[in-house]
Amino acid sequence: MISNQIMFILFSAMIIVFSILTVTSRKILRAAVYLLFVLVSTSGLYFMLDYQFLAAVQLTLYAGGIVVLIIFSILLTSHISQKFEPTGIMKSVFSAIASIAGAILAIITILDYNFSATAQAAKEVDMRLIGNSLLSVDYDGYILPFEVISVLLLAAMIAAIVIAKRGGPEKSELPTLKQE
Amino acid sequence: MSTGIPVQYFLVLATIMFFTGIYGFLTRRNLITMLMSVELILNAVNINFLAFNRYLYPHKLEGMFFSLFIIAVAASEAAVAIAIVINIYRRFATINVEDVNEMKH
Amino acid sequence: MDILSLFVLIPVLTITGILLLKDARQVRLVAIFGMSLQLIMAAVLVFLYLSARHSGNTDEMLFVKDYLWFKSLNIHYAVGVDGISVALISLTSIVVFAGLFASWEVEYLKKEFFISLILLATGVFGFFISIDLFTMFLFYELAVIPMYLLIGIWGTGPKEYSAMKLTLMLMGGSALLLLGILGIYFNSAPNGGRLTFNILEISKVVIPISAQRIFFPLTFIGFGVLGALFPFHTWSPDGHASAPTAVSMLHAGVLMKLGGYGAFRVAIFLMPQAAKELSWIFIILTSISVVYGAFGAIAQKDLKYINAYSSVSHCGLVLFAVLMMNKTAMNGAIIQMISHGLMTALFFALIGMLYGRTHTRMINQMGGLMKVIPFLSVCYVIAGLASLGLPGLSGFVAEMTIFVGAFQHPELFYRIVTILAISSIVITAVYILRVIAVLLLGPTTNEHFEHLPDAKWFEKISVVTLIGSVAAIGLAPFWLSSMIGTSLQPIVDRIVALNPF
Amino acid sequence: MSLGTFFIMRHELLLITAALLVLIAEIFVDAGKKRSISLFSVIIFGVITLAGFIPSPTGTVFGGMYISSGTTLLMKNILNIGVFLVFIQSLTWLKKEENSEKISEYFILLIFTLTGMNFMISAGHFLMFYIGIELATIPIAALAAFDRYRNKSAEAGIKLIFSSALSSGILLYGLSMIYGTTGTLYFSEVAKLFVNNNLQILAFIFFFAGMAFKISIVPFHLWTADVYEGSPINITSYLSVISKGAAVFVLIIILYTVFPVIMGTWQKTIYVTAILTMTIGNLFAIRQQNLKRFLAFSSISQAGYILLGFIGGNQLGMASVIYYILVYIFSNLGAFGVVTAISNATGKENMDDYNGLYQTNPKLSLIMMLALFSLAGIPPVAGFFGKFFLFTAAAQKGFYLLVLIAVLNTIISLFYYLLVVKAMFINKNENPIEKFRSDFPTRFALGLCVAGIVITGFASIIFEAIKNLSFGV
Amino acid sequence: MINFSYTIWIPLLPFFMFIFLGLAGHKYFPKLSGILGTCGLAIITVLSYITAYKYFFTTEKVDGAFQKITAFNTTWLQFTDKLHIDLGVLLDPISVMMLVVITTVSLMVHIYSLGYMKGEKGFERFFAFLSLFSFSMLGLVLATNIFQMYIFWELVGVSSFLLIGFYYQKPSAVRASKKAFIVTRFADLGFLIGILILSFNTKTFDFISLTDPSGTAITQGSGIGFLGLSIMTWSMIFVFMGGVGKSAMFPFHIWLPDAMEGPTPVSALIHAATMVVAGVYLVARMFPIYALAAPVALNIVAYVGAFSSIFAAIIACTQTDIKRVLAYSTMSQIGYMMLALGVSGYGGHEGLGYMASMFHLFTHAMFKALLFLGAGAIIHAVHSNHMTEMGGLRKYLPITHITFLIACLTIAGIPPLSGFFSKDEILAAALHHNKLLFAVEYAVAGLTAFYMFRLYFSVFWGKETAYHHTPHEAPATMTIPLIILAIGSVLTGFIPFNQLVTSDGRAFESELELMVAIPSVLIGLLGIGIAYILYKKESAIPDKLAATFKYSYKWAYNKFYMDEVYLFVTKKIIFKLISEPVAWFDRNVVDATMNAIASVTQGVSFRIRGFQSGQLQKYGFVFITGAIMLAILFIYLWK
Repeated sequence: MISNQIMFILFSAMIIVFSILTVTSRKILRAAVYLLFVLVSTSGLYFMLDYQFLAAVQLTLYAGGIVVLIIFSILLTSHISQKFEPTGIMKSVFSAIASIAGAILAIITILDYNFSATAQAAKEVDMRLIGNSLLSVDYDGYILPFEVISVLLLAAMIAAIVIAKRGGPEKSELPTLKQE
Repeated sequence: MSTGIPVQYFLVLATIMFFTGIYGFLTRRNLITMLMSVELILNAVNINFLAFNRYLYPHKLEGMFFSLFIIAVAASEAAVAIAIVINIYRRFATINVEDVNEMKH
Repeated sequence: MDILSLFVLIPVLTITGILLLKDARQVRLVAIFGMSLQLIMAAVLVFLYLSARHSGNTDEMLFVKDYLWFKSLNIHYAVGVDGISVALISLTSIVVFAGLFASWEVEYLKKEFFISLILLATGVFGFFISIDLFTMFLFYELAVIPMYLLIGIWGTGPKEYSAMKLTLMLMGGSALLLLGILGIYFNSAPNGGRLTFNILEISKVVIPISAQRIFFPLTFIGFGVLGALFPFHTWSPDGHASAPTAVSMLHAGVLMKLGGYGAFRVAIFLMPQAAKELSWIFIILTSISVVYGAFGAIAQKDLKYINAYSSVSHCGLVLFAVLMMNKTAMNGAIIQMISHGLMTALFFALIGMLYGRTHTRMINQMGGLMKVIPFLSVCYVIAGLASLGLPGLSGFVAEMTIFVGAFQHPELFYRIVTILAISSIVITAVYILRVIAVLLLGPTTNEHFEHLPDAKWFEKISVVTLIGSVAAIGLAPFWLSSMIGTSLQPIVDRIVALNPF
Repeated sequence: MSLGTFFIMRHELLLITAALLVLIAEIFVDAGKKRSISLFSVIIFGVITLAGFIPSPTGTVFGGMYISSGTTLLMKNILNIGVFLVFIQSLTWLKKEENSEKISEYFILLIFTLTGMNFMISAGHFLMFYIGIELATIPIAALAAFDRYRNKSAEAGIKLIFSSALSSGILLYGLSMIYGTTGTLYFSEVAKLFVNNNLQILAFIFFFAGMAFKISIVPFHLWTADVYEGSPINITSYLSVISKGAAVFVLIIILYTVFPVIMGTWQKTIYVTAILTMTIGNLFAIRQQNLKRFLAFSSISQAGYILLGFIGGNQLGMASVIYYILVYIFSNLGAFGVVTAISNATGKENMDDYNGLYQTNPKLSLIMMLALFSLAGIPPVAGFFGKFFLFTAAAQKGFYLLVLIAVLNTIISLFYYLLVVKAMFINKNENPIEKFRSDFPTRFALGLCVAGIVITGFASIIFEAIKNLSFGV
Repeated sequence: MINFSYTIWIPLLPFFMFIFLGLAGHKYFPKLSGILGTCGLAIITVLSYITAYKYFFTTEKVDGAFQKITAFNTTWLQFTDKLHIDLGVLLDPISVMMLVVITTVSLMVHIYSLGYMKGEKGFERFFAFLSLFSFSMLGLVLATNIFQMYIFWELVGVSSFLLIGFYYQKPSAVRASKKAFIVTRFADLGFLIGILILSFNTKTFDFISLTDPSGTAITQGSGIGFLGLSIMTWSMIFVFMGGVGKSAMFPFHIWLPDAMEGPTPVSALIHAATMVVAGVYLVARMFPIYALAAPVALNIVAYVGAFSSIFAAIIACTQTDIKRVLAYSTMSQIGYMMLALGVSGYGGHEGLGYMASMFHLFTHAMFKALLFLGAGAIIHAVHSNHMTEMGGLRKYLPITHITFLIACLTIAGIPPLSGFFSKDEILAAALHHNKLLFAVEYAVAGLTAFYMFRLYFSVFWGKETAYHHTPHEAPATMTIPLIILAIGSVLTGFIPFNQLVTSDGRAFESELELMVAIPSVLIGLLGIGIAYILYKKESAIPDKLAATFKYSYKWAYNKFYMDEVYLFVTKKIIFKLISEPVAWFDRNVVDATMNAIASVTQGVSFRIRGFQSGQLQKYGFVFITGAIMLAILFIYLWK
């Protein structure tokens, strides 16, 4: 009970703090690392919620895949130690107002709502169930999305290739500075 | 494992994360950090789905599967986005989003 | 094939014919052939109509044909005519015919010019034969839009500005109109049953008064814009001034009549109660149009502006009369439409011909043309006299019918306003005579004008056709008046039945 | 699971097959003959388009994940026609040297996007819907950045992908709340379990924002102009017509079937956004010089008009929306076709360049005029009928004020459409665009568009067929 | 019953002549058209005389009264069941009398013009217009209903316009024609309004039913009131306004002197003998209503007539243009006729004024036409209008001299010439009715004699003027009409009008009232005597007199500045104060509003372009705020 709560508080504190650091840090690589921390903490929450499979996916795909992708791209496009100029003050203020307003709105609305747990028994989430559901063609079966997402992944692959592919008149390999 | 924690806690957490992500999206100048903010947003949504699934509708796995698919979609989206970002870098010699505004008005 | 659809079909075929022509020189021949055929058809229609009436056919509309078009909305392609439409169709054929001859010398993009012109005519013909609000509206917009190109391409002066202004304001009118039509449609079956766009069917029911109060003003203003209702008339001076001759003719002569006809056939016929209730507002506006247009014309120097303001005044009289809602005044309104159509077309034709010779439309730059080009000048005088309501020409018949009718209105307010409107005939005389005096009479001031050629044969055809019609109506108005009057009877009966005075 | 299931899903399956065929062709065709792939793809797609019209059983498969009905088939067929036209129009562009390496990718990605849209339309579950929407968006972002050598193209790509990421984030947040309040994501169940509470309204608004992004409804439209301008022109036409059309279809289906309970709320939402969309779109369009950008804003305002068909929640509304999309496909593709042809021939895309076009290229000018008139809703072309039905649908439910605002907006839109007409027909130009003759595919596509613009309106049978397949709330 | 249906040809023949000459004359027979026109007119003159004879002497009277005979009637334009414009021919004493007057004078003028207009450019046009005028005037007098009268009323107006502006290249002629048309048009507006009010209440246009003394129009018409006067009075005042305009009564007289810019035969025909008396005819036509239902209006007629007559007579004394003198004289004489009508009653001897008015109308037509034609002959001879450039013409123009003298004596009321009889009746009627009016008219009689003989002496006697070309007598085509009219002027006084033309159609007895006749002859002779002293020989007295009464003379010479008032009204008020502001308002307010809508739209469009900043994050910001705002709106504000 208490340990649950302590864990939750720990994870959520990490998530919130690192989230904020991710979006405020002026060093890009550090931001990426903070993001990693957020994602890892989130997977901790998933564990708490008994979704071990998803936690694993989160760790591998998100923390492992996407963050690595991001770091690679950072390396391609930025100097490691490069510091950002601070964001324009007006922009920060307005964005903050918008975000906080949105958050307050959402939180008020959520807290206003009476979530009532259903009486139905929880299913044991094991790999077999996940696999069966994923391949089921019946109600509550996910084979169709599963198939379609494969198309999506293929499309994304081709899309990324299209952009990376040579063709057309290249200006020069080394990018020139943008002309004002 | 999650007993003793009301579902609202998760939701509030997710909401804060979501809007932090939004804040990041709106303020970070670097396209890649903007992408990170998007990941925060998606992550927040995932927490929502899972919390709902666990607390309120545990008899089915819709929320969980949705999160799973979101992760997959996020991955492909990130891939394409990064490809375009790199293209931008080649074109504009910068990935500062504020400089990418040849077209306006 | 029914006879009425031919009125749409012949122009369409003419357009197709022009399109297919390889040789640009034959364009006007084809156009004139087509429109002469149309003129003959109009004569045939008048004959058929009168003989049908003579043989005792008392239907409200004759030659009705009805083809279901959009079943789910109950939209029909429905045509039919009564005496009013027949009269206006004849007017249109005459003006179009004269207009083609007046534009004989158009050379720039000749093919396109004639196509646009005939397209415009198609819209007008279609409008007059339609008895379905949807097709009516379709043809209405179809008639408006070629104006843009006609003025924009072949116009003079600030043509682009004028064309845009004209188009946008007229489309603004049609926007309101669309709303009005939809309102009518959705209230066309207050007692249950199928909604309909058909005017005749709608006229069999009574649109709820609450709906009438909303949609009558919309419809009336919608049509009123085209009928140059104050304060929505300002497209008219600029538009007319910039338009090429034939377009001014068609526009002032025919297109502006769509406004009056629509206001009468749709707004008042279908929603007589609201019309009666709200008529005082529009009576005030229209009488302002009448007097204001006339005063506005006095101060102008450009011939076309003078005529445009004069049209505002005369068309205001049409709407004014329609709103009086009795048979005589309405009869006068229709005759005024025809009369004004003919004589304003005549005016614009003559102005175009003068402009072609003198290259100016400013009256203070001209003078003494009577001596140089007597034919055109005499015609101009005749047009002017028709415009100021000389007996024996059509203007008199129309105005007197309107005034007598309007003065029969039982309420004193309306009669007093009528007297105000009547005073416009003096103002009209002032500006018409001023123009005639400055333009035609007196010594020839400009030596360049000494050797101007008088009318060419095609110009003569154009002008004589119109003058002949003006004089024919002016000398023998009884047949026209009775043809219109018979058709007005059911309309007035309906109005009176719903509005016991 | 049977063969029938496949037949029910034949649109999507055929599309995926076609994409794979193109992929295989790409592998087996020699490097020098890559251009033949485009013809091959177009032919395959033509066949698919025709096959789409074969009558077929409808039904719900995969336990409610996938719903096929007469309406969805109709929508898919309409999209197929549009895509077919886009494909033909892009043939000339693909012949360019710089594109020779990427022909098959172009086709594959577009076909995949279309597949995504089809899944979106047929979705019976929000997961399918979500994946469909992503499949319909992500590849397009890559296509927007297709011209790698152009800065603007890259910019378009980045703007599209990031905007879409943001919008799908918001959409997902909304979906999560729908899930949280109803416990299900199946359309049929959500419809039953939805009640009108605050959280659900919030969820709906967020969901709507995500969809509105796709349709470019104000204030979620800002990406539109930049992306349209920067993208290769055929992608722009695809985005403005197919992408938007699909989103419209999906939104109307979802509003009608999933959210009938909160109809009051979405009517108000649409009321507000429709007015904003029409007005803002028009106000921005007035000033545009670049024709692609111009058409972008025009398409925004068109979206506003389309919303008028939504608002009544009536059968007529859906019919008019579907019909309008069909008309819009022909009209907008007609306009884009002309812009494409001129851009391909001369590289000019500015309105000033069009001055005096009629003198040199009368046919193109006429087609452009016809298309623009159709967009403006001028008779006798189809746009007039389309707009009329939209307004009728809104008026049927008594939204007269909205219709009034809409018709007043059509006047503004007429103004800027006429500006183009003016440029082509009235303005004089010292050196107008030279006379050129387009190649066969361009002419063929334009011919189809013109035929569509003219016939769709007069042939009432088309509208009646659509009406019969539509449904109300 | 005698068949009068042929009378329809009396107006129609000139009409066809007009069409014929107007369309074909110019091209095919410019020279012949004068003869053709004259022949046509001769035919209808004969027809008119036959008609007059048949009407007055062979038609049976019913109940001792001449009947109103509708010889022809056809519906021309149907307004409502009861209101319709008919075109037809109504014969009654006054219309038959007018037929005679018009055809006679017109024929004379036609013949005269053959000589006078010879060689003028537009010779055929002149005759076409004359035919048009004859047609209109005949249609007017023969009208069966008031609307027909209005139609022809307008038509005579336009023929007058065309004929005044005959020399269309002369700016003064153009101005005059314009002025004549507009002024009368303005008056006609009143006529039309009068007709409308009348018809609204009586539901008929028809003269026979309108003027039936026991008809509903008259018996019920005086009931309904508006602003203290009965509706019928209002309508009659408005109708009279038309008459004022056409007959050049004060204050609408200003067009008449200017109208002398037209060719002199035209002045004789239109602006002396026929058209200008249309107002008198109109009042006479509506007389039963005036007398029985609208006495206030009838009083107005009397006072307007009296004032105009003295007003014009005073001005006439100072003018030097002979045609203008004659024009004012016309105005003065018409004032007489109006006054006579105004002081008349209905029926029997009460109707003396009515009879006198008609009588004077008849005689005036003869002698005034004679005066004008004589003036024409003078002008023809000396090529000038101004008395100052004439003198001693009696030697050169003997026939003109004699006929002119006869005319002058006639108008001065010297017995036994016709003017004496008719004027005497008028004075008698005035005396019985209103002493003040009688006094005015008595003074006018003296003034008339004075200014006519001033004219006569200045032109035919007076100083010997050196002429560039020796004046010579006009050709026979011009002198013959003079002689015929002179004979007419002498003889027409003996026509027994009290037997023929009376207010109720019944004859009554009237005798020469010596109490009136002798003083009037005396004052006539006095006027002649003064003129003789002042103008018989060249003398400085007139100038001295003029200098003595400088201001009054100046006012009179400048026609009491009525033209200036007219100019002020047209130029300053209508043009500057109304039209130009209206035009300005239209351009700068109404139109500007429309343009402002457009420019505001464009302005807004320009202002909001910042939204489309090209900044992705700003787009995102708008997106997010948009969504949040919508959510707040629909959750909290507009649920």
